[in-house]
Amino acid sequence: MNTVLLVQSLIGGIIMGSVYALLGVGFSLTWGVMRVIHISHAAFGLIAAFVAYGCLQRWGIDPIASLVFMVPLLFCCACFVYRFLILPVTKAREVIVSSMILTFGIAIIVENIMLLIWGPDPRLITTWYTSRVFIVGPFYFQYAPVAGFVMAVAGVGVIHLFLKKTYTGKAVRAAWQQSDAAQLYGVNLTRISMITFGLAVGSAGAGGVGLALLYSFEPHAHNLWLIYLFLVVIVGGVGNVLGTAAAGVLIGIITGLSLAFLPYQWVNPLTFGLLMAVLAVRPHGLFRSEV
Amino acid sequence: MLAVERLVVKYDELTALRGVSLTVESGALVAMIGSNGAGKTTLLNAVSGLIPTREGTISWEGSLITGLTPDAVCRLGIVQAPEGRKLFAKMTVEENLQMGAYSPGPRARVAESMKRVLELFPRLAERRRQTAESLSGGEQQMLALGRALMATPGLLMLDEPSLGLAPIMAAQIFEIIGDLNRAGTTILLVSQEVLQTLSIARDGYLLENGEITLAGPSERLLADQRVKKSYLGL
Amino acid sequence: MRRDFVKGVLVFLLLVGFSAAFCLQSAGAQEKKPIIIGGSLPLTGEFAETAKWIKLGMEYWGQEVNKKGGLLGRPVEFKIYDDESNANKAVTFAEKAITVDKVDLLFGGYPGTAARAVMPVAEKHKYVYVSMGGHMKSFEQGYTYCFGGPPLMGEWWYEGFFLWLNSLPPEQRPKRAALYTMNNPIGASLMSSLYTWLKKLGIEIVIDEKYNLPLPDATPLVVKAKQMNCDILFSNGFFDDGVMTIRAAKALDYNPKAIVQGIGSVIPAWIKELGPDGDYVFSGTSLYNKLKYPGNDQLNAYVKEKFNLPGYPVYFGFGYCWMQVLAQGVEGAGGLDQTKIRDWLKSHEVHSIAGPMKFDAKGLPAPINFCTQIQNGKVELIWPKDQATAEPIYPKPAWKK
Amino acid sequence: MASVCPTKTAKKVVGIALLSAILLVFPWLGPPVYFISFLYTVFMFVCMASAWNLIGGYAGYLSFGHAAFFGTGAYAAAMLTKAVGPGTASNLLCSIPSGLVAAVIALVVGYPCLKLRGPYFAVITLCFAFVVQLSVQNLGVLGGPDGLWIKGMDLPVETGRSILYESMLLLMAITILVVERIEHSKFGAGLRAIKQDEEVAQTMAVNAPRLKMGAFALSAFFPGVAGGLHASYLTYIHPTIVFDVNMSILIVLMALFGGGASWLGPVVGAVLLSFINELLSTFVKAELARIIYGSLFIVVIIFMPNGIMEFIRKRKQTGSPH
Repeated sequence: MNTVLLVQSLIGGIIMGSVYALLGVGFSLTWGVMRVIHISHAAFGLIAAFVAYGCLQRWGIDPIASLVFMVPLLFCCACFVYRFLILPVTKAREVIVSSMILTFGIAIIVENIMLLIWGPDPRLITTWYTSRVFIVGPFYFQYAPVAGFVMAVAGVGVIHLFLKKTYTGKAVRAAWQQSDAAQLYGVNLTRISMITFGLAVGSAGAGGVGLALLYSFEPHAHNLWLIYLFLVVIVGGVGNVLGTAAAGVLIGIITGLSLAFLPYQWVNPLTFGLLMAVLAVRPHGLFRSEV
Repeated sequence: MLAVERLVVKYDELTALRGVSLTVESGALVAMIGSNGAGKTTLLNAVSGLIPTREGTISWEGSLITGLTPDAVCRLGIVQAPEGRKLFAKMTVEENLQMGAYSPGPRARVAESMKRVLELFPRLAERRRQTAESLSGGEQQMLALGRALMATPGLLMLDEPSLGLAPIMAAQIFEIIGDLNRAGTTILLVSQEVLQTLSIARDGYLLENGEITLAGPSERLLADQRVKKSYLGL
Repeated sequence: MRRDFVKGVLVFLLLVGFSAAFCLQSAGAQEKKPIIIGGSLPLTGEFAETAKWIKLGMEYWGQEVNKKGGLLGRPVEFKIYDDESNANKAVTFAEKAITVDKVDLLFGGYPGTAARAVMPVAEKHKYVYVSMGGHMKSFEQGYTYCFGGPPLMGEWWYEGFFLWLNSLPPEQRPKRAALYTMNNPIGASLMSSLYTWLKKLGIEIVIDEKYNLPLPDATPLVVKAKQMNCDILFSNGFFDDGVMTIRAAKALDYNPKAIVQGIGSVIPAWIKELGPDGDYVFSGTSLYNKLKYPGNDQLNAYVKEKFNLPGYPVYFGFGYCWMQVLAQGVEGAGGLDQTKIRDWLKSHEVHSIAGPMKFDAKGLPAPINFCTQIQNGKVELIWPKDQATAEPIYPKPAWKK
Repeated sequence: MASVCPTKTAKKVVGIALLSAILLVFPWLGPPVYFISFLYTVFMFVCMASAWNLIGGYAGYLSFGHAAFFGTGAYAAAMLTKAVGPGTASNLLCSIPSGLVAAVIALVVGYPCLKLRGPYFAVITLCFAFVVQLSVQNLGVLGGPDGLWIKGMDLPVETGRSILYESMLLLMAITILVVERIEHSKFGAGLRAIKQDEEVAQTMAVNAPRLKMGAFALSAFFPGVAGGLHASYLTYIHPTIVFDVNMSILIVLMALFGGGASWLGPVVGAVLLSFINELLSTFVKAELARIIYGSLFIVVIIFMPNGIMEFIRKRKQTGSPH
């Protein structure tokens, strides 16, 4: 067996999966807590990627550093979107369905606004650490993906801690598990939903920048991201932050393994097929929803 | 003092409350009895702001609170321990209690309240780190009560606190409720356990089909023929 | 329910009526009016990036023609629909252009799958269709109105590169090849020439893998190629997977003698985004901005002024060139009769920025075999010798760290 | 609903007859071919959205993989015509067994997939569509990455398009009829019960698994046939064309846009969205057209959260209280 190839594939796969998990965590939260399937989630992540690219080109700001203002910015943006678009819809009979159509519309708009602003050309983030590596034994670690991985771990960790340790985070969980009781003890549902949504979109910004460290991107790239997002979230169990992270790693491992052992053309069908199998056996994902 | 006047609540076209009036004096323990579907839970939810009212008013300490959102009502100190307990199932006992003190006022005193509640319910102290769903029925009810106490209620509304509990457990709960009241908490107690409820309450209301059909001191309710027949099986 | 139904019917009829009205309005084109050239391009969605350049190229051609007094004395005008990168839509829009707008000429679309779907439509409606085509297979379907002028022909793409490789002394040639190919029509059409040439040049194919897009990670590909000591890497992909492969190769310090990249390296973003890392990559092309044919300098000057690019992007040239070929057909035929245009194109030599072309029965010119290499952030032509703008840099220098 | 006013029934019958007559003769009046083709695609989408509504609208199982059945139909028809020998009749007829192939595949994948609920079902069907698309792209027998060219139908453009138009019209009519019948049958009631509450439905002697399988297979059959016809229409098929994810999503949007509660919703949704999209592409600059298209979903959902038809019904109820 070719160990080097295997390990190298796994490294790549796990990094990829965890960055998708970072993008997916917020998606999972909005879905779990608010019953809103936010189709434009990845599109907001893509905005962050474009802005980070712009900041890097113009002012030389590191993409990860640019998150310092990007996340709050996206947070505010999301609050507006929530207040004026999502909130009216949450009164519909079938929130999941109507929110899906609504946010599908938002995704189309966001994509085409990006197309108008930035044009259709693909972008690639190049920083001082792009293509730099550190070598551990026979294994190569590229700085940029590793940075994405670290960011993913940190991001998921922060969200996890927020939910577990802060009062607001606990309120988010409480509102999801028992919205009536949460209200009875002083939780303002609208406010909590707005915070959740803002936080989710903010983390999507981090996820988008993470993916931009790994891949090139163009205004339509969010469609592809969204598909992986769905996979990570569903396998991880909707609303389960750590589950999402684990699912990301799992999908990464599957991809890595199949890249190492299979003809490449069967990697994608196999990944999707295996996930189908996972879902068929465990209908609610590998990990139960548990926030 | 809570005062409800001629309150009407409708679900779509179904009328649940048809002009209910009641008062809960400060420091009192008022019982609200009635059969299933009489509208007891609806009344509490209307007071808490969970469901909209059609007509009538609700006031608290002299000011109108009709139409406030549940969290605003809670901030005024009106706290409901809802029917079926509605605990945060996947959160720990401790977190459930913390959530009880979510409003800014109680939150400032959270450590103090926590100590008090855990002293009151030593079982909860033992199980602080367990999830709420892993507790037994009685323990869950204690947690529900404890969570409500964490909110340092000015008025505590308890909806069927003994539902589904073994008789011994239920008796214990009623005892605690009585103690709480004696310690100064104003309580509106809703229950189908008519005898036990009325035995600890000073005043009582009988709610039937969305209307108050009988009101007065507990002894008078207990002595009433209708109550005896329909609710005590005598 | 019933009234819903009636209302539904009414709305439906209303809409039919509306569009019929629009149709009548637009169908009333008359003489002395401009020559309308119609069709669709994927202006939004997945392929928008390429379509943008094709559109600009076509429009520049129109601008030029109109400045010179138009085509057949009439100004030209484009009617471009957005097919949203959806081949189904490309088909309906082609039919719309032909039968509703009654366009005088049809322009060529993008990408290959859309072209494959539109070619039979053009054929059925007897409209001359000058485009990139959908590689050799699409020209083997017996269409007579379709021309590749010049085509984007996977089967020819690496011809120039191999001819140049063939000119090297055998001992300098690479010995072991790694082939990574995207699994789509472009990738598939590259394979036959790869197999024949590699065999002819005595290069052993050590790895031959296809992948479906999107490629999740390129590292394993490079690790494998490195482990197997492949000294030539064929990365037959688009931009996204292409840049990933190059970056992984740099990161893992994999230094084959040559890296050949398929389609991704021909768009301006390659140089702009990848910078020096994109250097030394070989690619094929059927069009190049420094060809010594008339018109190229002028296009380059325009692009330099307008977009600040050193030379026109290849798809800009394609858009321009297809129109150039079509216009010569029109002028040669002396009118807009499609069959006459076709017959003229089949029987005469056309001159374009891609050089002189003479179309065969399939609608194809003689195989085009330019080979390019990116050197110092510029695309240089290294084959054929008489057109070359630079000497190839071979073997590829080691990565600059 | 129970007591049907005779004049209204008459109106309805006349309306349907008139509409069918207009649609039937339309291609033979010599309109530009594009209109035949465009209406053909409208019919195709009406057919698919209606069929989708069986499982998505009535039973509440949102399938995001219906392009898989469409594509399967297209590929099956392509292979079948190759085997049988191409020709106008055989091309058209081959679309029927292609629909059956799609239905059988739906049964096979439906068995495990239909155990999943809500969004999980949506995602597993999406995955399924990808697996099929990528597998077809990988299988040389099916043309692999090159796709397939379909021969046959050597007719003048107008005739060929008209024949396909009529076939698709017929298919659409049958689909709508079947869906409408089902809506008012026990089968339909069972499906709606499943959507309301599957457990309760089970206890009310609704054989939920069997109903769901039936609905899923039927909802795959019609798109399969449509795909078979579409193969003859396109004459060149490729996995990225006939298994397009966007098509799956579009079908869902059309059905929900119109309202999934009744058979009319998907019809109205498909017709409206097709026309709006076409008008936008024609008259508005590309990106702007997309932006308006996106806003349309937002506006509709905010003001008519349960679809257009539901909105109209509600308005009518409040507008005319008797």
